[in-house]
Amino acid sequence: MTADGAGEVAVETAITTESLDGTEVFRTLGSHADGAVLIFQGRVRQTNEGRAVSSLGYEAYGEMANSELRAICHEAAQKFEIGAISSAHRVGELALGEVSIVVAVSAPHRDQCYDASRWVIEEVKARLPIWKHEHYVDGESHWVGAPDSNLAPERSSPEPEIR
Amino acid sequence: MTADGAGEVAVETAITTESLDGTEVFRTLGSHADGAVLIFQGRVRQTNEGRAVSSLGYEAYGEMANSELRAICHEAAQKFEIGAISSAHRVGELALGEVSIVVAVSAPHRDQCYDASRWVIEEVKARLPIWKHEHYVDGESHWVGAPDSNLAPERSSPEPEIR
Amino acid sequence: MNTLSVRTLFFGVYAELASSREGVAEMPSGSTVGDLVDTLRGSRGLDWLPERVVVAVNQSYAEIGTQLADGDEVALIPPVAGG
Amino acid sequence: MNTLSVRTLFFGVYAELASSREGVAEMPSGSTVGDLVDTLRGSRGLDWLPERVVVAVNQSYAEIGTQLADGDEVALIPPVAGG
Repeated sequence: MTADGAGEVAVETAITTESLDGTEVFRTLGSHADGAVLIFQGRVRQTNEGRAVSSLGYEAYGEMANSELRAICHEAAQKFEIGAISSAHRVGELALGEVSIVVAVSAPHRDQCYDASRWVIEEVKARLPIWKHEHYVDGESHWVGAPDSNLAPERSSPEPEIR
Repeated sequence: MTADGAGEVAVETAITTESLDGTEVFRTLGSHADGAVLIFQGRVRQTNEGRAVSSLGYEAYGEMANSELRAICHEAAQKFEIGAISSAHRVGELALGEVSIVVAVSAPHRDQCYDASRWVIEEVKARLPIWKHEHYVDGESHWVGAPDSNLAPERSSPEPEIR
Repeated sequence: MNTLSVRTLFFGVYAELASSREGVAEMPSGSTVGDLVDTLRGSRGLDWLPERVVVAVNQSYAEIGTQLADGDEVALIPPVAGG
Repeated sequence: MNTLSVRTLFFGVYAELASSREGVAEMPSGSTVGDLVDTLRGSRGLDWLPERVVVAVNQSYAEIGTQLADGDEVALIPPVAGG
């Protein structure tokens, strides 16, 4: 965890291979000035764009990913009236249902808490140098967002030409 | 806990005197079809409308509060594409920082997760027959939202007339 | 029968102002929620009840015109403050 | 000096396509990010690089016109998919 303050806002971030759920954060996040706490978990879904997913691999540009995540959290601390923010992104191989990201925010009031949480997730998806390799039940795999799916080199076999 | 299903949506609610935090829910809520989980905690703040709060008492019309909370969750399950929803409200005496309410939602996608969570909180605040007795550091106390603060019978002393 | 009997419940600031959490009210058959509130306000010394009081009958929010039935549970609901 | 040397990093699908996660590129002094990308695309067989490739220099997103310095760490960033 990288911990520091943005003004008076406590900021903690991590890029980690260890399993996440955010429950520890729930007990320590925020102060008595904060009436609202919101924790978002992103989890590995069993389907993506109609394909049955068996597992995911997340690869990160580690140092940059953590510094971007910290930058996002600090920006959130300036944009929104919040008391504390903590976010961690998992990397490595994840099974279905495992938590890939936690974003935890505490704030005096719920409006700012929801708005900050939502904003951080969108920024993470736009900016964090992390890549997702989806493994499908049918044996294929694919880098999500790869510019052209024909480029994905791990297709286990070409489409059958004859049925 | 009152557990049942709204269509395929798992719904759990409780009005409880026991301490809440929502961490258990984090581990059990949702299925592999849900990529987003959001838990909102409301906590006792140290100030309200500029007054220093020492503690809170929540009183509920118990059976009705739980049936209203269940109704809200079922309505959320119909309005939003969610997979599961669990909400509990604490009653009794709460210290600063203690959790008064937990709203936990899982959904296939984050948009619906945030929207449902937010909607439930607003409905709870509008409809749940629960009342909050604030105790202040200065020794006074007040039922929040009482129609006229002059009606609050527990003022420890009248305002001093002479300074 | 010519009268009906309902159980009345008071919560929060209403319970304190009424110095009571619970009571029984006898009303003429056919009485509505509004009739009960008027009776409580006038004859029972609960003149502090606001003009538009929120009422639940048998644990559901009710309209002022809702007819009461014998045995109903009628709760006077102060402004709620959950969450 | 007349040349500068940068460390190049490849991630995700780029690493697979390049069959490499890391390299070193020698460029003329004064070269920009754009010059490096053109060189990589042309002379190193990385012709699959998209027209608008996202690049980070020393772990911060950089513009195509950013000047490189000797010893920079230059990462080619495929479309991100965190969260």
